[in-house]
Amino acid sequence: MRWVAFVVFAAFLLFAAYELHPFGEPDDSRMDDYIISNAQNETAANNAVTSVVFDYRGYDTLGEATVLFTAIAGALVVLRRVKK
Amino acid sequence: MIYSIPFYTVIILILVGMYAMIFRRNLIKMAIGLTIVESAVNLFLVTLGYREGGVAPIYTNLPSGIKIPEGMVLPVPQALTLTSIVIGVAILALMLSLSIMIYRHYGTLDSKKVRRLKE
Amino acid sequence: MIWEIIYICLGIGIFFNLLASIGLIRFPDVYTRLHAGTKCTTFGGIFISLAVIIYGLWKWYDGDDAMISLSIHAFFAMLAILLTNPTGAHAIARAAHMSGVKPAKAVVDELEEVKND
Amino acid sequence: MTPVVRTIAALIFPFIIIFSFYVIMHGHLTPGGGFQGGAIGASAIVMLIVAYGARNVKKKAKEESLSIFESIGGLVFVIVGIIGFVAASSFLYNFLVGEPLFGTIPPFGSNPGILNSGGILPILNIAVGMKVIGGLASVVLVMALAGGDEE
Amino acid sequence: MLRTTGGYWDPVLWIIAFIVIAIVAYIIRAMGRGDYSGKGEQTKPYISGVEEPEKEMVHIRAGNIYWGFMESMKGYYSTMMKIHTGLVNDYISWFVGISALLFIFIFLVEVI
Amino acid sequence: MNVFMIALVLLGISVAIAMIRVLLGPTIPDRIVGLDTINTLVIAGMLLFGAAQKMIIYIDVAIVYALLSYITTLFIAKYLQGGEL
Amino acid sequence: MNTDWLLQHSPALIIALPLLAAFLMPVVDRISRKARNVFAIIVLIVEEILVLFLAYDVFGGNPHIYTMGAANPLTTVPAQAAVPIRIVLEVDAMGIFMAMISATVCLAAGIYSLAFIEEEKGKGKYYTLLLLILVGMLGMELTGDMFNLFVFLEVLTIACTALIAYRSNTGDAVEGAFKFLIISSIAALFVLFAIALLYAQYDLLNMAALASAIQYSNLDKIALVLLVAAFAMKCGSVPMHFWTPDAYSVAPASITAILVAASQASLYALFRVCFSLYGVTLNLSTIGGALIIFGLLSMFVGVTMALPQKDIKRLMAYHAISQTGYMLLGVGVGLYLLAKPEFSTYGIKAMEGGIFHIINHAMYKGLLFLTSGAIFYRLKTRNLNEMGGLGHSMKWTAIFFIIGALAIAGIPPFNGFASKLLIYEAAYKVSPILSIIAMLVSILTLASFVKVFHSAFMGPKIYDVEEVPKSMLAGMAVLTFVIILFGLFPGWVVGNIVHPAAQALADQAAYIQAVIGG
Amino acid sequence: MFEIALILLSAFMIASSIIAVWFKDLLASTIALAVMSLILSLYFYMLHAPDVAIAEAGVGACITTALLVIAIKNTERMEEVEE
Amino acid sequence: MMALVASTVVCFVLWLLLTFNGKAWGNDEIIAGIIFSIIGGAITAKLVEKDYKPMSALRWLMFIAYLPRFFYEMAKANFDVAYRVITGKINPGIVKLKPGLKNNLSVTILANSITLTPGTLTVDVDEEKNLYIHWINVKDKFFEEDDEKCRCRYICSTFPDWARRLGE
Repeated sequence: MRWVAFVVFAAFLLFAAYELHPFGEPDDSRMDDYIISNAQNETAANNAVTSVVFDYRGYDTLGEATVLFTAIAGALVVLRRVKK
Repeated sequence: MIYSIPFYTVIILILVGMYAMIFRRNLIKMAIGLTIVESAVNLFLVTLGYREGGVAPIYTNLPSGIKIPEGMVLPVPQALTLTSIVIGVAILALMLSLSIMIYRHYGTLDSKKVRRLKE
Repeated sequence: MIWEIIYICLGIGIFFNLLASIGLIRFPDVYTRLHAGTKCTTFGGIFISLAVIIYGLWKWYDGDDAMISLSIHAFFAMLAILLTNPTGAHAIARAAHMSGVKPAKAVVDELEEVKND
Repeated sequence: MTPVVRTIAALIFPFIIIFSFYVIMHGHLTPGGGFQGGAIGASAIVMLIVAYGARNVKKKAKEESLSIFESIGGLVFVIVGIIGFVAASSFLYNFLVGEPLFGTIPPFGSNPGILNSGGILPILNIAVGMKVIGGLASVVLVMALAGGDEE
Repeated sequence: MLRTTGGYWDPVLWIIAFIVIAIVAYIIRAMGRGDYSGKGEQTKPYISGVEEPEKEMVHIRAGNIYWGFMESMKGYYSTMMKIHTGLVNDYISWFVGISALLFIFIFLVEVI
Repeated sequence: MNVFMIALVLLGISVAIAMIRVLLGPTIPDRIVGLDTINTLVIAGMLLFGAAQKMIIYIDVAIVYALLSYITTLFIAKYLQGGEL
Repeated sequence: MNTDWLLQHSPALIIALPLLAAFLMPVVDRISRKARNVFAIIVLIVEEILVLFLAYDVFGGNPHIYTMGAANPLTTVPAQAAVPIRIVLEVDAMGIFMAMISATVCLAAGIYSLAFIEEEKGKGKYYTLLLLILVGMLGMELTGDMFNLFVFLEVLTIACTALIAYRSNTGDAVEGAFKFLIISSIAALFVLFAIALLYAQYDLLNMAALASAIQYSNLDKIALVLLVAAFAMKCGSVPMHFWTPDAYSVAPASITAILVAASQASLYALFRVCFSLYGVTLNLSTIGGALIIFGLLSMFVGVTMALPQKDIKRLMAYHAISQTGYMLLGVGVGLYLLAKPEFSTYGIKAMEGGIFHIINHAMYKGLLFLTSGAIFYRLKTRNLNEMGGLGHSMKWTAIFFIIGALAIAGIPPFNGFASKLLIYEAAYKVSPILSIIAMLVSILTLASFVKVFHSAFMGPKIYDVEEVPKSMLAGMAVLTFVIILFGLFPGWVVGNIVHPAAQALADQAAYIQAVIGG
Repeated sequence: MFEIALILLSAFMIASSIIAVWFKDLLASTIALAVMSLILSLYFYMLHAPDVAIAEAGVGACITTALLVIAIKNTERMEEVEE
Repeated sequence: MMALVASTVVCFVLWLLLTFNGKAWGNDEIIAGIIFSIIGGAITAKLVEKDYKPMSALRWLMFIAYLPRFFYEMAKANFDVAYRVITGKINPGIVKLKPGLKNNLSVTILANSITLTPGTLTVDVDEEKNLYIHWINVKDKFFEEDDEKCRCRYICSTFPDWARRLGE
């Protein structure tokens, strides 16, 4: 039973890969083209990836930092020594 | 030239990871499976952003003759991947500390024996 | 001329790296494999870095200022390989011996004798 | 570990640390940034843990102080974000572009890179770098100490 | 007042009705005999001469409540208990299975 | 074709052979030897790719690997030799 | 510091404030215990006030848009670009409605934990993680960006995991946390995969822009299936509900109350994906049918599994599944009927029922979990067989429990009845069987709560215990107050709060207009 | 050449991930996972994503392995044989 | 204090090398370099055991003189390995060596040199700084020799002397 589900799942995921655009030729790149062309002016940074990480999508990075903070607080909570 | 081999690679990696998580009963093996799926999704994001003949979108000391923006790969998927990698590490750390605690309480890592909670 | 030097460096590097891999397959136990895996990859890695360094220096000499940076960074990579590889090999060999892997076909094992005493 | 490993660890420790600072600080010019540099810096401490033993490292760097260090990184990030809308227009607004500190706008296209550019990006890089160094190092330290007997 | 598609629902009206009924009930209760004290023989339990069990035994424990219901639906519950294995792997395989079903569902609807 | 890329593909074959050792290695140290070899080969590959694309900034990645791959080896070695971390 | 300025920036501030507090908490924790407690409660109260303040404006009819890091936060699309580039926070009636639930439940749980969580090593971390859960929920509910949704989903997941495992000296807690973590991270990874599929086709991450661009190709269908399956698993719908009782039963009671709100945040994400992202371009009745089936299964299996339980919190957890079924049924019926224009008023009513049920459920299920925590606080057991006669000594707890139990069973005049009534009537339009099953489930719910009440509170006095401390009672009282308020004025609540939320969810065009057009 | 390299790398990644799942010895799995992470990093590098490659290098080469080895150290090394 | 200054200087030199891009450094790079070198130096001085002395210029010169010799041995080692890989002739064993070195740095140099030179690999170092060496081609003559110096010569030619000069 598990195998049937797994195979069907696999088949559909492979179908997804088949349906995707050819490798190396994105269908559409409006957002990224804008970022590549304007990153230097708007954020004064040479590295477009960093300007995306910290400026255009800085909020995500804040979330990411929060994830790390949370996980570490969690690990400290889980591994703390509690009296039985 | 290669039509979409990286995409198929990604799917196969996801399936391998899912296999580990469904059919393997060791908790750390499941964490390894999760890491594999995570890596596969990261690879998927980066392959989506690749553009034929593009270079990294970094302007420092570029070799001459690069067209902007067609000659550069897409930056957004790379940023998403970075975020995703951090999240993967965070989850792995938490999961492994939980499995250490499970081992301490149950004396085993077999998920068939780690089921005091059922029904 | 410079291309030829780069070719030679690359050739030596590739040859020794391949040799390392073949050695890994052919040798009978961990310690002998470490001989192949450490010496040859370090040597091959150094030659490949040298090829890159020479290439960078040449381009720098040709007038591309920033290419010196390629050489310096490749040099750092080479230095790191040179420092860490033998130490890693030492750590593996020690761990292998302590976890009880015996050298195959060994004629003498003085460390084992010390441990047994 | 043996003295050989320890000596090599001590030799390349400053190298890793300074390389991590380089990656953090040049995040807006070369590949890298806060997270990558932080991971490298945390790796340096992890290397000390494996070479010298977790207990010896803990004597010099407590995990509580590491997590305070991490909190400070997070605080800097949020405060920079809040300054964005208190002083300028919106949350996380890049208010330093055009200012003397970190504000130089580089020429369009290929250029050798100016460290003094990027607006708030270098500050955020440093904040995230602090956070990641503190966080990853403390989590490895705590997990390495978890197996030990009760103190 | 909450308007639904078919009518409306007003808790205030309901409360007023509740209060009226309560008053009526109280009135009916007040019409009973006033001298009933509730301390006679009839209030004590009489289990065919057997001693009254201890107070803590009287309390029906949770495991026994709805025993009959469970007994009558035994087939259903045994299947359900079989599904709830508590095995993490099963949890994930359910996810995979449901996604597979949904895949088939959503693509078949297109075909039909 | 760029000579550096050809060298890269040859290195790939070398990696393939080293992976057989990771797969077969009867003991853990054998596998680590394979890992160590692949590490060095990948560093060399990164250097070659950076040179092939003339991207100066790419070489940083190789340095990172050269510095950090050592730690993995140390960790597993430490586990094998026993004692607490 | 005028009101307009605060109002304009409040979407960002709502998330930044608890985040700042969470980062400050390790520092404040060093000062003293009292300072830490006061700090946490003050932050939660200020948060609640901010959310209500923003909600007042949003329910007044103007959804808020906030672009992170833009020169003008109100312009989402830069001048030269055709699509939104930056992350956009989109606060419409539905989002702020969920935010109200989260803030209220967190406030109640925060007050309750003052006495409930024993003073041990790690209470500072407890409050940190509680604030981070709040951040995660609010982030999921207020964001207008797919990837941001994923990030906050992960924040929520990890914070919840850490708190489920808070009592790590028992094996059960760690086991439940592990199951929760592994399930959630699988779900989150497939959400990310689906986001990547959407990104591959349209090069967009903004929900509104995606909604206007989506074409319902095969890849979109696959992404939809993955999103629906993942979020349905996260909210505990039936064939994938197994983690719910495991996680709910072992967490500290205050966290369980928050976990209910957390799985509703996933439910919100599910609705967002179905309505705002895919919207009318897809055959709505298809996925609506799937939601109805999920809902029915959840209702029935949840309640029948709850009946034989002996662990009080497991029982309540199964009820949480069954109530989630009501919400899925209500919104699924809405989705199904909205696709048929002649039934659209019924569709809206059904959605109102489902959405009203969300807030009701969060309140009374939170209250019930808090009362079970109170019992646990005194007896140190969760086993119903070992309880009895608590009504003699814990009078307030018993009263709160009765209110919660009557509300969950849909007894008038409490709020559960109002929302269930809306669902019954609208479900009748699809098929009478749906209504009948829903009512049956309601009766079974009452039955099982009678069981709990009887075995815990009734009977002779067995244990000599006292009433729980005042702060715990205060936490319960907050939720009870809301329940009674909603029970007495359902018309006002539905008209002013729930209807705008349902409308905001159903009206995809207005959503797109608000983000891109404005 | 680029395509051949990518195909080789894909094959390596799949092979090492299968190895990682297949081994009963968790330490060997960890090593295979480290190999996979290494190849993944090279893959990112060749897809012109050096930022991601550095992150994957820093995380995969050091932190992931360290965490896994510590976890194995605190639990047990061998996966239990299925009966 | 000495350790702080030394590690700061090392860090600063490394920073300068890393940031060099063909032109002179700008002021910003120098200032950032100084700040981060001090931080890095402080961390290094705090965390790392200070059992190695800051090397003097003479040692560096000697190190440079040592390199060609070392490189020659390394090349020889590789051809040796190549020979053994192809023919498969091995006669391995682990032998003990007493080079009589005193501090860790010299032992490290010796051990790493031995690992990279023909046919030998350091396996262990004990407390008295004796080396245990895996030798791929054990010669019987080695055991007949009594003098430690001569025994060393069989395995690692003059490296112990170099190590002593460089490290002590």
